[in-house]
Amino acid sequence: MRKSRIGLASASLIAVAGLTLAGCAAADETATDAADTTEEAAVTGADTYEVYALLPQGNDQAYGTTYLPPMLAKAAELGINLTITNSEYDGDKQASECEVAVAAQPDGIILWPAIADTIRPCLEAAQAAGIPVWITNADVNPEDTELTYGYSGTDSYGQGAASAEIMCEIVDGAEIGIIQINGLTGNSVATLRGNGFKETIASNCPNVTILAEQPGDWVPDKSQIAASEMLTSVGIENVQGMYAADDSMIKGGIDALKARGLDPADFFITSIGGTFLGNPLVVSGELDGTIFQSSSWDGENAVIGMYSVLSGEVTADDERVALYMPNPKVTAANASDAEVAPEW
Amino acid sequence: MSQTQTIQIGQRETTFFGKLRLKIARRTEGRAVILLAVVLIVVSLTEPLVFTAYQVSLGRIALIGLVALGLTAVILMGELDLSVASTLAVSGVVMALIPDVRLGVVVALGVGLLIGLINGFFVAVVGINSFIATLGMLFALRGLAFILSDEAPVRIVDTDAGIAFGLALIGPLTPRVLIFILAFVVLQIFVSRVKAGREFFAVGGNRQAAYDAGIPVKRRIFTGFMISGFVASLAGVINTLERTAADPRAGLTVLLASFAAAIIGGNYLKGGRGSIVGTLIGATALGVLQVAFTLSGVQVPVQEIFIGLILLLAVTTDPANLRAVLGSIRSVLQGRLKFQS
Amino acid sequence: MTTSSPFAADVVIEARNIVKRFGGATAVDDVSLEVRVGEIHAVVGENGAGKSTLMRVLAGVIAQDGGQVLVDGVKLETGAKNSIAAGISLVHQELSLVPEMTVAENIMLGYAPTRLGFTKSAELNAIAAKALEEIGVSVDLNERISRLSVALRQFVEIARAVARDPKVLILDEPTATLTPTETDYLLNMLQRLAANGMAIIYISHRIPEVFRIGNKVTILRDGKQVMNGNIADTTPDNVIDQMVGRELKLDLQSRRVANPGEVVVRAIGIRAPGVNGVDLEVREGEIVGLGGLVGAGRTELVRAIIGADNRTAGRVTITRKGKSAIITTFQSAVRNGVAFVPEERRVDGLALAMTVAENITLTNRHELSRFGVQIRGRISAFAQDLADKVGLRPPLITLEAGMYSGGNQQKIVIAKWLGRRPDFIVLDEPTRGVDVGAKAEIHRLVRELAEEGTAVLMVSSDLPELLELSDVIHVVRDGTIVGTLPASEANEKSVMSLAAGEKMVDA
Amino acid sequence: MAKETLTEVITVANSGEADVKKSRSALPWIADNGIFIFTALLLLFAAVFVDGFASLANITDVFHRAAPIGIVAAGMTFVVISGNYLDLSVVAQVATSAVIMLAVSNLYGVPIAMLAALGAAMMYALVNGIAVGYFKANAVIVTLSTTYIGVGVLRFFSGGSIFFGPEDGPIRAFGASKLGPIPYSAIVLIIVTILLAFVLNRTNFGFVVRSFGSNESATRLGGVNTGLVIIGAFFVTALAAMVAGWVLAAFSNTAVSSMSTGYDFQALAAIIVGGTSVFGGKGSVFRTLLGVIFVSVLTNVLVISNISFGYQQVALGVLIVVAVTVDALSRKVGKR
Repeated sequence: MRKSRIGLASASLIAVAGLTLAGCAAADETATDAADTTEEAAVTGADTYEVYALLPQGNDQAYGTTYLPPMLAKAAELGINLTITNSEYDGDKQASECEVAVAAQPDGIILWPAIADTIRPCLEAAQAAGIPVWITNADVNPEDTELTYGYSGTDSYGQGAASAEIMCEIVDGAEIGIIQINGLTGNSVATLRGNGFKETIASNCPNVTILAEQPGDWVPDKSQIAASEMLTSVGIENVQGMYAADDSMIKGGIDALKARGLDPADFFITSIGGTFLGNPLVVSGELDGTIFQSSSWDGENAVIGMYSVLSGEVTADDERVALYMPNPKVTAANASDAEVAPEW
Repeated sequence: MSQTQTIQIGQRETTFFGKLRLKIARRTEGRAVILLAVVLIVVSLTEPLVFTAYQVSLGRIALIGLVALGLTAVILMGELDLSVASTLAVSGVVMALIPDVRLGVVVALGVGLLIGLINGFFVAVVGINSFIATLGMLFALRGLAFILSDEAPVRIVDTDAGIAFGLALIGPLTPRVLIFILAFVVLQIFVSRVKAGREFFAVGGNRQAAYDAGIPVKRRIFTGFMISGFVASLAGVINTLERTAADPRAGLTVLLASFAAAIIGGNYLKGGRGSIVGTLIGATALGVLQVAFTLSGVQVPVQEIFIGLILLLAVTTDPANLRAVLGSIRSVLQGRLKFQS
Repeated sequence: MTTSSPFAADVVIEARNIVKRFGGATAVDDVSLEVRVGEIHAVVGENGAGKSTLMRVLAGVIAQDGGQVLVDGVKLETGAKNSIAAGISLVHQELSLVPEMTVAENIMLGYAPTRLGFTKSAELNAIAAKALEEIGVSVDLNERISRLSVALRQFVEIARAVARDPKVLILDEPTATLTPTETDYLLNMLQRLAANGMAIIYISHRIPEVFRIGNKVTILRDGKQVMNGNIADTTPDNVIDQMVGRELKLDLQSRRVANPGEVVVRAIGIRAPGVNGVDLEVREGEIVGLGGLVGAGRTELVRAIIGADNRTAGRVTITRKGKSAIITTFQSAVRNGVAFVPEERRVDGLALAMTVAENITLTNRHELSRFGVQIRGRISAFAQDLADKVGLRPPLITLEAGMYSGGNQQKIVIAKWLGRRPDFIVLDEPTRGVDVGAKAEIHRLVRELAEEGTAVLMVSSDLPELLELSDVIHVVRDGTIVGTLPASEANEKSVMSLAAGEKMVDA
Repeated sequence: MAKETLTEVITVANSGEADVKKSRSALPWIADNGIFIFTALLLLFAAVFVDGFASLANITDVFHRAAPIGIVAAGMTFVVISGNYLDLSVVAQVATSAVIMLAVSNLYGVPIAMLAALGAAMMYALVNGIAVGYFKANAVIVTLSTTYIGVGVLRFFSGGSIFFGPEDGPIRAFGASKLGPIPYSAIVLIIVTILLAFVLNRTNFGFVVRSFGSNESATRLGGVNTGLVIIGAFFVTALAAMVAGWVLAAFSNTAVSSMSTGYDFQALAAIIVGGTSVFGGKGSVFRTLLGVIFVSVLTNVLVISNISFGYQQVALGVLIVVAVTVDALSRKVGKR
């Protein structure tokens, strides 16, 4: 009796849940896009290049979700058949995927290192097998560059530095204390951005002191708590500024200020991203500046770079190509301009 | 008169097939074998490369399987070790921090043994449920890995040694694969031929009986945890060498994967039932599947759904469970149908 | 009746003034006994009289708080290894075998012969085979215990004890799970072993067995030694009186006259693992007894009837107050007024860690709640009432069930069902491992139930009990009913001959 | 009477297995009441020695930390007490609920979103419950596999994209509102705790859950449909996870598939620190609340003392081990 009732109720609710997920999909076309384009690429059989793209993230994270579609589109356009893997930032998993890719003997490998330090063996294996490797998004360590044909993407360290530059600029010599919200502990991008910011602050404007730093794990809620607690620990009166390694975290940080009845506009706040979360904050003046990072530029140029190698434009003996993504500083001045309009 | 009287226990099989049937009936890896067969057939049709590039597949199997082997030793005794992934990370970091590679390896493996010792102490001596004790270690050791590594990957000093380590040693087999095979053989012999190993089944199957029979249960538990700790650190060392760097976040996907392998391999979490062979088969099935996924570039979410379904299938189709469910369904129907007719 | 020891030899094992306490409670209080070569020393006493504790001390499993144990005049140190070394083997009350290990490995558990740590399987099998041969049991050495029937595992257990070729063999209730034939077989075996020079300490509730094979007897009561002497110098009645410490009227009063009413339970074509097509009826106010050997499928049968275990075929209907319902799952059985006192009290009967009140609440929760919310006041009154009714000693419903002795635990199990005023109650070995006093009270309760019109179905391996209580006895063999005896025709001989099949009657 | 009781207890003691609760050691008492004392001591210590801990703003932060985990843990207590270790799939459940809440409410409004989340929770409860309750499969592995499946499905549909609600929406309003220093999320936590405590201690369902955890077979042979009990336990957990997801979504007004990482073991840690036994049968929802408060305060203290993440993890690990060690030792002392 009770059993059947539960069964009935659940049956009716499963339908609703189905509808929900449909809702999610609708709210976020990109995921499905990605799937479609993969198939397209797959069917354009004949004279296409076979390329493996070894990425540490995909549709499981915000950036990857907007990185993939342009990449796939460009690949289809250039007649490149992409096989994409996602190691979820597990170095061992990516290394193993690299072995698989090398064994598959593709025309080329696009590599986004999960952990730069652990990638050399993969590069050597690829070189030994005569497979050209193009690095995307996050570059390998200097000593490993000679094993790769080129790089396109951001300079995570540079982004941190740029964000620091904005900070120094707006602070303009005043003696202030700030708090720093980092990405997921141990994550290489998090580390690079963090160091880039810290060291630039130290060199360019020693008048700014970083009073405390805690991880916000890339998500707003954890960042808000961490920020609020740092305010407590260093004493709110000593804090005039805040830096977060990405927009969704700075959103949390700003909410932490609001929650204490403080006006973010009175604080010096910078971050990195230029996302649909960050830019509105810049426009509204709560966020003083962020560093725009174009996921679509990133995705497209990975393929373009690879293509330049496949088509023979770039050869092994050429100087290593490095396409650095323009990282425009987004401030109240240009936040609403078209070219830095939020795309992810 | 009683002397002449004898009582017959259990069935006697004389024919060859009878004996064979009995042997099979006594094994626990049935479902794992079936799964493996299915996976192999499907993969051979869709991604034959998995087999042509078998050394790669072997590498992946070794990656998943090594930790799982150690874990099995603990599971056989009805205990759990959640700390293996963190152990892997810590020992990796420790090794990378030590300039001299040889010394590093030794110390790292020592760390693994020490962790096993600590787990064993809490479980056997203090008497904490291993699930909880190792849960604590899971957090503590992960934290330790971050502290030691200053929250960033640590490169080993002698990277060339690392690179060399990653290359094939005998034929197409890399040291990782060879070590994995070695570990399998040693553990298999240990639990099937060595007295102490056999007694793992007693500790897991009927602990009171083991005590009463004078089996040093505590020592066995220590042994088990030290095996899993050692093997986990071994995996940490291998990864660190092959990657030329140690990541404090390493092994995030290892814990779940190795559990999956052990379970699919027919190991019974309450202990006393299972086998190292089963774990090997489970790991092989998972490894081949993952390589196939990678080759065909299936989205990670889809892969996760696949693995999840297989795992769910594996636990729900435990013969005993299945018989119970089918039985109860049938008995319910039985009553009703007969009643109406 | 008793045979005095063939050897006039020395003491093998001697206990001097053994004292053992648990917490503040004294379990064994100044007990001394000695056993000589070739002697069978019986230890009897009510449940919780301290027998098992004393045995654990003698076997060196637990340390005594006072006194000492001497083996061949040498003090025995605690520890399983030591006692094995000293030549003592203990056959436990609970089966202590490892399910997934082979028969041979179980027999040699803990001291398999090794070379450099590796098991020498050939030698291991040889020793195991010899032990099995010695007790006259034939079995595939490589069979997994998990694939053997429960009743027969006991023999592997004994084979293990014998395989250690001990000086002293201690058996704790070895016949509890055995059939009369098997028991008889075991007793012969023990006498044989004794004759070959083994000193045997034998614990049992079954006085006749004691008198059949024992040379000496020790009687314990509340941990104290109330008698230690030659069997020859005493009588069964005397022993029982000493055990309970009071003149106990053994339930030999004439059986109640039964006047069964309508059929309450009708089971047709019941099939299940170990049950091959059984039809059965139980009437209102009738006590139906199921006789037979252990492993004959009685437990399987009753569990299949009430849906406690799955049945592969068959239909069971229960008719109460004109309305009949069909029993499929155990829940449906309980909903239709069925009560079940299972064989494995500690496993299936009680949540030992929960209080008496909670255990009673379990079966009566619907009556003790409104809209699924429990009514605390009503619960305690309800539980206390039942505890008193079944004569729980002490009647403390806030005590954990696990704190009580076997007999009292069984009373709690019965109490939790009495609360439902069942129309049909199934009792599986209701007095196994229960002391004589509690046994009498349980019998009283069963009778009362029948008087009140409850249909009773009882499985019992205790023949006197079966004969005394049942209005009709079905004898089960190989999963089928091989004969039905009305009370008038039922007696030990008739039941046994049916149960064992002709060829074994002489055994 | 008293004397008779004693003799009875003695005879009980003789039967060996019975353990007589007689001991002069303080340990058992500490094990039973430790969490109360230690929580009190920790609060006292923090209030006195840690600057800013006592500030209202910080108390709010502690509540913010405690709320989502606490709600999950309160629900998961049912699974733990039923003797099934834990429900790993809460990670997937919380994220699913949060994403559905924002994604769907943006399209169809909050009520539909709530229904949809409820539907998802229902499915988790059914799959976990049927597999564990009727197939008798091990809960750890079952919920591990449903985590794989759940996270997979969620990511497949939502990708990693961050969903967020309108700044002036009701969800935002709820997330930002406070009663004095107490955020609404914490009030939800308290309500959930009281509600579930009542269910566990006073209702038949709660009773059979405890009984099942204490002795499965005896409970089944008491006429209980144990399969339903397990489904029920997982359903309570799923509902709690769902509510936690809402609270989490409302707190930051954003939802992303990765936001509940680590909730599984963090919740279990809180339950254990609270003193609920993983062997099943014994425990309470209030203990879990205390455990959550203890862990949250500890983490908060470490953060505002600017202790790095690594040390925070070590502290949590050590805390778990210490908590169970005290419990285990006390049980040993009790035995003697």
